[in-house]
Amino acid sequence: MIALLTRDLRLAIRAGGGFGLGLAFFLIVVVLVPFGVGPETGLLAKIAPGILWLGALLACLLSLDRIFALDWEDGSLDLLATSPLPMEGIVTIKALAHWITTGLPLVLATPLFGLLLSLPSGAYGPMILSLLIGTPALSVIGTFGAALTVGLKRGGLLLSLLVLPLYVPTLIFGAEMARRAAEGLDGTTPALMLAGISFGAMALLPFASAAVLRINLR
Amino acid sequence: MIALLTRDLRLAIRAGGGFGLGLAFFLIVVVLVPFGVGPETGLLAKIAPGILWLGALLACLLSLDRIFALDWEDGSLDLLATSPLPMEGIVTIKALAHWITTGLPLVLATPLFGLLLSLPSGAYGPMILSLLIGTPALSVIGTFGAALTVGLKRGGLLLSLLVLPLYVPTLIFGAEMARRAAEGLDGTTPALMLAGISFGAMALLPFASAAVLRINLR
Amino acid sequence: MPELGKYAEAVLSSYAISLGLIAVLIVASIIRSRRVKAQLEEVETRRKPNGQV
Amino acid sequence: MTSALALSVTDLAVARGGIPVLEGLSFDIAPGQALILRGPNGIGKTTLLRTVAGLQPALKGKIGLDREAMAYAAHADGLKSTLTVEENLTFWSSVFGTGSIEPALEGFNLAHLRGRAGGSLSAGQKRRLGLARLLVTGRPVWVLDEPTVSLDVASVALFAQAVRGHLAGGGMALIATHIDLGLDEAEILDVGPFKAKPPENDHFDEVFL
Amino acid sequence: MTSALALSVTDLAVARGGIPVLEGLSFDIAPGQALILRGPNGIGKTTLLRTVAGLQPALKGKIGLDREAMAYAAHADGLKSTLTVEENLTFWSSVFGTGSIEPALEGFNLAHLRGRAGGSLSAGQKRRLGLARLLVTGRPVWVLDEPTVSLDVASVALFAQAVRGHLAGGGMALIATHIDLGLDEAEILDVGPFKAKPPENDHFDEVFL
Amino acid sequence: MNLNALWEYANPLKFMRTTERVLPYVTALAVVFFVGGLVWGFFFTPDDYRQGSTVKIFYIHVPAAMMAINIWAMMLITSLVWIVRRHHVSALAARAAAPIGATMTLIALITGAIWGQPMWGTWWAWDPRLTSFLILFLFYLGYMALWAAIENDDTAADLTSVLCLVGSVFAILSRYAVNFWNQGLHQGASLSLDKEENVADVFWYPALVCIAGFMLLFVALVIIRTNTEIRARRMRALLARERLGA
Ligand code: HEM
Ligand SMILES: Nc1ncnc2c1ncn2[C@@H]1O[C@H](COP(=O)(O)OP(=O)(O)OP(=O)(O)O)[C@@H](O)[C@H]1O
Ligand SMILES: Nc1ncnc2c1ncn2[C@@H]1O[C@H](COP(=O)(O)OP(=O)(O)OP(=O)(O)O)[C@@H](O)[C@H]1O
Ligand SMILES: [Mg+2]
Ligand SMILES: [Mg+2]
Repeated sequence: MIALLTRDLRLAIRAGGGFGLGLAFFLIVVVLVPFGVGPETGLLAKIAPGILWLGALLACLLSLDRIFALDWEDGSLDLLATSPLPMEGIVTIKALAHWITTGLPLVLATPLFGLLLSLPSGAYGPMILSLLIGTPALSVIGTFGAALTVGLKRGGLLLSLLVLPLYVPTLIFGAEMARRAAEGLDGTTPALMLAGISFGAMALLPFASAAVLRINLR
Repeated sequence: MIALLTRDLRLAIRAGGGFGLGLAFFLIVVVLVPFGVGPETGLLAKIAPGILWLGALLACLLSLDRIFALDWEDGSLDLLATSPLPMEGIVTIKALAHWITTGLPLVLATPLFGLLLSLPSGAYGPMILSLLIGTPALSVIGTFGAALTVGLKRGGLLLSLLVLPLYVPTLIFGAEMARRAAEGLDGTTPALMLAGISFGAMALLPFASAAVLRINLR
Repeated sequence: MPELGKYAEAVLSSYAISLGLIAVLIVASIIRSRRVKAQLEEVETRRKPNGQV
Repeated sequence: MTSALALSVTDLAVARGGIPVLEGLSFDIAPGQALILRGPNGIGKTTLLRTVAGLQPALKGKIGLDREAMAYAAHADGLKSTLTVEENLTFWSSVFGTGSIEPALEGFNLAHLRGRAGGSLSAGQKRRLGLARLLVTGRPVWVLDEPTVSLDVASVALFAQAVRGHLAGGGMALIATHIDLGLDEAEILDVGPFKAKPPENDHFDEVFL
Repeated sequence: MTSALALSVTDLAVARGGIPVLEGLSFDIAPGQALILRGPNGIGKTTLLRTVAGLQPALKGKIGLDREAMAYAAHADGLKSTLTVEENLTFWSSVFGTGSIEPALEGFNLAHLRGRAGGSLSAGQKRRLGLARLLVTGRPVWVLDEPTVSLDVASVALFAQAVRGHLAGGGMALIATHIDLGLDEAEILDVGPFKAKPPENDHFDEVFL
Repeated sequence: MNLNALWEYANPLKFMRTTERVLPYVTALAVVFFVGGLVWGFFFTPDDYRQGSTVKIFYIHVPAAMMAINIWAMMLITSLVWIVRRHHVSALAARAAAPIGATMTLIALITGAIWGQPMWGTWWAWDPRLTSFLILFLFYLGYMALWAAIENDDTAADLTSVLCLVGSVFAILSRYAVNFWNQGLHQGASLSLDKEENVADVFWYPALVCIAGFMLLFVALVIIRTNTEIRARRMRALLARERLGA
């Protein structure tokens, strides 16, 4: 299992900066928003928590199809499936590797990007916390979607279509938690809900992903 | 050339609804924005032109790596390169196929999505016009980026990183044209600039893409 | 025809669109049903000249 | 690495894309024995091997050993082009929990390539690496689909030697091929006669097979 | 389809990944003639063929005909798995502006598979489709990299027959292979002796080669 | 009837024979209720004092909205049956129902939007109920796209069933999330037991007939479509065999 994790991380780094690219995409979304909506600070501050969450979500989404597709194409997935590793373990490790290469860097970079969007100063803590709780859910749900579409050649957009409705609750509670903080309100309820979703997804979805992957490898 | 176009369109359709999926992604971005920034109509109306443009841009972006990657992987691109078709023709056709499967449906769907974001009623015409002029530029520029990254395994995010800065001028003038219209101002200047960028890109970039592709195939 | 007042447009268009969509669904279902039935029949008889389901 | 059990397959039927392709297959492979499958293109050798390796369910029949005993190798070698030869092998050896990769590197003459990235190997070198993976699985049954594709004569000999070594250790091998492997002691099974016949009276219920 | 010109290659040096692999190669192929390349794995056959086909530049030397004359076929067949056999071939025939695809379908025994999706073919069937593509290119020089991989004996014979037909029409063929193609009349060139020697005094300028 | 006897109908042939026997009656009933309800609602009900003639949209909007949810529930059940008992008819019925469900969701959305224009002064508002319907529509789209994208029928059935299952959980979660996120303009449930909340009887009786009409229409359509799917499935299998056998 550890071997799989280190291999995946090593591959992500070798494939031209696995860590950097998710971040870069996040950065670019954040940068493009002012070009799109205009540069007024007040307006930007208002939409900042939402845009940061959206950017994180899209950056995650874009890297989802790497989770299994490469291993599928070169036959590694067949070989892994016949290996002694349990399928549940494989999908969990894959989700973890995705989170480490995508979710974690986003969380760490949020303070910087908040600056670009004039995020109110009190909101940094809750913003980061919400991403820290929420991004693991994004990775786990995304792994499920990737497992569903693994056999389909370039199922990238189908993957987005399947995964995005599944992302809705996470996005709502995450952005709500950050927004409430930005407006100085109490954000305990959305925080609890977000944590609930995140832990629920982490506990249950790997079984679904493993089942789906087994079917796809048949 | 026609054969290549029909083949690409056919592949897009067979690959599980090539037309529908770009649209679906656009729809989903548009749907997620309110979840992120909150449901107030006034706020949404203000950022609507920008978000629509951003959504179109991201939907284009996501489908860019399909332009050459599949043909590269299965060796078709090598074979096409040795075929009697000129490389400039190949990249132009590829860009055209991308626009037909992605840009055009987005343009057609904009009225609907404008509704979801409470786009002011006077802005529909200019919004659609701006996308109609601008999306071909997105496809042509994207084809250039795809040609640049074709050799790299899963260069998806690298592609985004390279292409997004190139998209900035198109985005700025396109969104500006739509935003001015939404605020009842005159939008001729950005419209002219947008048209200039678009035609310039269509006229010149295919040569760059063809050159880059030739180098990548070496 | 009942008097619909100032909302005539809204009411009539929602009826028209809804019934239209339902009609499209029904027609599409029936056409596909017929076509598939015919195709299956053809394949079935081709495989078994003596014919039985 | 040795296994006292033999691989016995009885009355197996396999399907691809929902359609039966081979049926009524029975064979036994005792420890130390190899069986070579032959048959024309498209008869269903790949399908059979995937079924035996546990990658797809059998339509009917029984496979004596379960998938935990099988090491499968096909055209797709599961090779990462950005990892070096050594890293590729080390990964598989730690997944399978076996020891050193040196014997595998030696056995397939890869030692001088150990630091090279997988993607920069020639077709035959890639193949050798794919086969070297078998040595680090430590599994008793090798299930191989056209293993010597792209190999030159010297490498085919290395392969034959590796198989012999595996058999000598009590292993088994099931190999589909169109060309000569230089394994004269192996038994040969032509799967041609086992081609699935179209069912005579296909009752409507069976349709979904 | 015929070309009066012969393919003559003089003093060719080819490189892969920036490193010279073969050098000093010269050979001529007259119309109606085939040349078979042999050599151990990793010697540089694939690199040579890609250079001759015009997919990568030569390091040194001259290739008599330009890439417009070449039809290249390698492991990657350029096959679309969602298109049918017929659609795949028709596409290439219209790209190359040649006529009917029927002879190609017949020549490689694909007629009964014409409506099947490319992705559902067996390894050998895919290969046959990849080779059938050569017949619709109408190009005089076939440049083939291990063309009979995965083919059964009958299909290898079909292939030999197709090559003979091509040669009889004045075509040429340059084929790299490790196994016997049944083309006894073809000349054979072992590229082993042409392995590039490490440059003796590596002057600073030459390092960038 | 013995419960086990019910599984008999999972046999495709038996299912087709039985359903095709009852289909004419169902269709006739569906036409009667559907047309009857709509005609009653459209021609023979008064205008609401507040909403004017727009109440007439109610007779389409509410049944469509209810069917949109019920059809998803039915797909969930048939998917579960497929996962547990692997009866092909069950999976195919779910596949057949999805486009109907999507159409119903679309109708609810469109009529709602048209209704919203005079009522709330806007075509679209991010009201929780509207929003959760939009998400439901996305689920339908994803579900159908997944079916369409996979070649092997059994694999497709397996995968879409799991998607339906996981999707249902997330749809419910979204529902709560959306409610939390925005309080909304839309009115509450009409079938609540609290009499005060309910719509006046004059409007309610024809609406009940309409709901019955929509349900019967769905049953008729699902029968037709399921049988089509069964035949198409058999045809694909036969053709594939033919290619192989010949
Ligand atoms: C896209 C927009 C809309 C959607 C998706 C939608 C959805 C629904 C749903 C699901 C129901 C059934 C509730 C139930 O019986 O439990 C319903 C009922 C109803 N809707 Fe809408 N609605 C939309 C817009 C509107 C608008 C704009 C109005 C106008 C004011 C409206 C008025 C009603 C009424 C009067 C009912 C029935 C009474 C009730 O259930 O309380 N809806 N709608
Ligand atoms: N999805 C599908 N639908 C119908 N037939 C299929 C499908 N997939 C594969 N087949 C057919 O199943 C048969 C068995 O294929 P398989 O790959 O097992 O053959 P093989 O014996 O390995 O051939 P080769 O020697 O060419 O590798 C082939 O005739 C193939 O065309
Ligand atoms: N990027 C690279 N860097 C260094 N060496 C490379 C690189 N790419 C390929 N090589 C080496 O170049 C040599 C020539 O490879 P090529 O594929 O041409 O061999 P080949 O004769 O076709 O072998 P085979 O019979 O195995 O197909 C090989 O030794 C290979 O390892
Ligand atoms: Mg095979
Ligand atoms: Mg080679």
